Amino acid sequence: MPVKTEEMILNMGPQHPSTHGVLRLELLLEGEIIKGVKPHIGYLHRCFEKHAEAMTYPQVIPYVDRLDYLSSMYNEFGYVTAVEKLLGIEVPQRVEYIRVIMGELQRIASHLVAIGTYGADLGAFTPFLFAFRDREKILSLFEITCGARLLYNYIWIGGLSHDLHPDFVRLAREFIPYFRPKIKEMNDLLSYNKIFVERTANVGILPPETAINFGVSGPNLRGSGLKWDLRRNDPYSVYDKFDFNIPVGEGRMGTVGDCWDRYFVRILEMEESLKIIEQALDQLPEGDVTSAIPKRVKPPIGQVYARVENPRGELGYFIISDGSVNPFRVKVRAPSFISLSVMDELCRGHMIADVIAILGSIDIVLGEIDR
Amino acid sequence: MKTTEEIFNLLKEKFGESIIEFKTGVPVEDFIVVNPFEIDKVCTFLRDTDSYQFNNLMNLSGVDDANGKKITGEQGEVKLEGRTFSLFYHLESMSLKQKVTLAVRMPGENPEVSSVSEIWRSADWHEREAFDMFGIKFLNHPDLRRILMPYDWEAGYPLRKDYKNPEFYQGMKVPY
Amino acid sequence: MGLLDKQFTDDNIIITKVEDVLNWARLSSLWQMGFGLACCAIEMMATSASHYDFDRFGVIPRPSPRQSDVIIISGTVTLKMAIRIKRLYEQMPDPKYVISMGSCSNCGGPYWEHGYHVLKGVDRVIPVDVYVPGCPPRPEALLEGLLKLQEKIRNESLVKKTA
Amino acid sequence: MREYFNNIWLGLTTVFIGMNVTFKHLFKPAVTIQYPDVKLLLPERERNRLYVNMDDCIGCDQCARACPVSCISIETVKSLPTDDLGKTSNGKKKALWLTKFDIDIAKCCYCQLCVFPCPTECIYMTDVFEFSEYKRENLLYSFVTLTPDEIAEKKNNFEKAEAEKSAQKAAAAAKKAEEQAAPKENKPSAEKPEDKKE
Repeated sequence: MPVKTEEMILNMGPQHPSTHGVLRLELLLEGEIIKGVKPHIGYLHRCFEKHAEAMTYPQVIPYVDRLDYLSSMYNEFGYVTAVEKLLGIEVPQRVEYIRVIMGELQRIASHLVAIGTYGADLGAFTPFLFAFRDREKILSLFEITCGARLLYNYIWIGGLSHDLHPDFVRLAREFIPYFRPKIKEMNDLLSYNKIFVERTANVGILPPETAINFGVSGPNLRGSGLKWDLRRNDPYSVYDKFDFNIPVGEGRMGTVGDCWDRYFVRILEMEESLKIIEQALDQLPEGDVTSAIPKRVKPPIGQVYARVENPRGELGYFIISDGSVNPFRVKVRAPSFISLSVMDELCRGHMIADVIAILGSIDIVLGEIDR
Repeated sequence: MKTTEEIFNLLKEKFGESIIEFKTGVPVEDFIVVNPFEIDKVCTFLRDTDSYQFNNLMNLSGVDDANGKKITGEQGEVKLEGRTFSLFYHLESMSLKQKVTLAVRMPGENPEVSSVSEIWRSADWHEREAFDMFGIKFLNHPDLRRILMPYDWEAGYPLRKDYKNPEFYQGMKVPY
Repeated sequence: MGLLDKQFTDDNIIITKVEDVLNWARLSSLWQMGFGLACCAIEMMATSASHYDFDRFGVIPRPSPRQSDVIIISGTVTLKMAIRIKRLYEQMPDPKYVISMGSCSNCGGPYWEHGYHVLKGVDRVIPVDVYVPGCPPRPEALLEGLLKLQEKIRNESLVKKTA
Repeated sequence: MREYFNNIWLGLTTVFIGMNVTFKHLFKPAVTIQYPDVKLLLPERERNRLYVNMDDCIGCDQCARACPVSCISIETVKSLPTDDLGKTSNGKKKALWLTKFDIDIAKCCYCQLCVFPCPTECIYMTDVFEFSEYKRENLLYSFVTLTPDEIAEKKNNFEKAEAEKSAQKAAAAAKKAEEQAAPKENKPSAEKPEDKKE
């Protein structure tokens, strides 16, 4: 006769060290097995969309930074792409290249946090320290460019707030050979560690069809083995001029689409980002970065949906303009918002301890989920 | 790859009255306006037909059109008459690389629309958010609760243009 | 003991010495509640990571409020979260300290004007000892805030309650 | 059985590889900045506490309008033609007494949007970041150089001048009304310019 256990509801969060912020998960348990997960979000709902309606277009940028605070540069990139599409302006080539360099540096920084905290969630504290040490290097690059460490307000509509610092190109070139061996170091420390692999391989498998139906994008989708990257499939900015691979999950440690695959795609993506930065630095044209900034941003009546490949996936901005200086409506399609909704599907049938492994592997940022 | 206009004509043939109009001329994006109670059928068709294959719902956003006429009642209460809410559906076919935007218009008093969360699971949370922010009701939605605001928030739907913030929430002063 | 019965109404040599030792012990091992809210939490993590190393000041993140002495409110406090923060604060054992890190928790920050769901300042629900300005504050600024808090603890007295 | 031992072997070797990485770091210099003793040299574009050089401020209100969080509040009083306010460092003539220039640093989001529109470059971000406070009121920075008495005096002066002007205007209007009584002629242009008050 099989042993019957009672069903139990367990609350995880909103204060929990490994929920990556203020997220509450309501776990429906049967013994140790998870029968269902109900995420409760909104603990960081900062009313971005209401603010955007009250601000002028350039004033929205500081708020855009605070959505996904781990990849502020890329959020700005997405927002200005949308507004420029609405305005119909062309930006100088140099601006595009600098945006790409900044975006890719931001991608590395963001993935470093994702990897570091993922290690810390699963009990390996050293990778966290290593990741933050390298991230600090990238932040210092941003700091000399625009003066801020985390929230930049650097990419403006039609241009950039500052030109590159005279030292930037040299320091960025120094960063690439510095960082390459660190990826290998991270692999030695964490990726191939048997304990880590045991915790992550064959856990939280996300089949590609489910992923598409749920709208999951970015590294989480590529971890499921689907070669889908907006930088390649729907190119924006100058991404069509670079040569890079799109890493996908191959199921090297278990099944395709498990936590380890999602994690490892991020490691491989850092390598690709380095390649892009290298090429962009080589091709960096001269020019003025502030020449195309409009004096007064007043788009015509209309609407636009523009999307970019954020470190977390497809970041879309839906902007409606009523012809005034304030946006009528800004809706953010946040990649983490969608990734989190798949938690229930991923966790079912696993153990409680796996919830943390799964949550860490989809790499959410609550600021973006709650907006 | 089909343009929005071609898709509109084909849909018009298939669904007739449910496809209301084709909006073009607005900068950047064209869209098709669909009857709110038929949107689920149109979407199922768009997803499952081989020549469309819209397998990805990129975005679903509610909009307060802010087009109502202000009418002041006897007790001085302000009512908006004739206002509408809209929903925009941005669909994408990852295999055929085509995109289309659908829209629905709902009356302001009782905004109701068929849910598409059965078709794309990603719509589930988007719809909950639209309900939370605008009070748009999605028929046949499996779990229509507030998502971002607290469950006991009574002051209404914050992204409506005529929203007024309450003075206190659970004993905490809300305004600065 | 006379101390508890409030027999010592004024500072004297024994009390001041005991005070010094207690305060020194208290300020050199402020265990922080490992609890991040928003953007500032990332800078808080950076502070505890290798470059700035919070451990040098005896600050160790503890996951439980019942083991911690100081709570760093690092980020925007929303109305939904404020209730939980109050509860967490009440769970902490005395003496407890609060550092409000960043504009958002100081007074609502960028969200003070239209933020219908943002608590305008965490001091509306719990008492704050040190306000660290910045959006987000640099890790050094947080360290400086901590030094300020240590300064405050150093001047605390057993007899006269300051906090 | 074979897999079991293989797992043990893998566990041991991979942990050993990881340990090797950390062991090597024993001999590398630490990256930690000993903060209160050693301070980083901050880059020149550093964005921290706002500072206003009041000698150069002309009270044009552009920074307050650019601020997304409305943390700057400026009030000005028109100067009398007899007052001499001096010039800014780039040669602009000042015409307004600044009676209030408050920045609520607690609200500030350090976005630098206020810095760019300033015509005299008098508002800028410094590299001072160590300004924690025990009380939030202390984070409200006031940059006004005038004393409260002086502010009252300037306001008084302005009101007096205004009163004089309005008296003149009333007299003129009365005169005009008289004139109007005879021939019907109206000149609305005379009333407008004085009404605007900042």
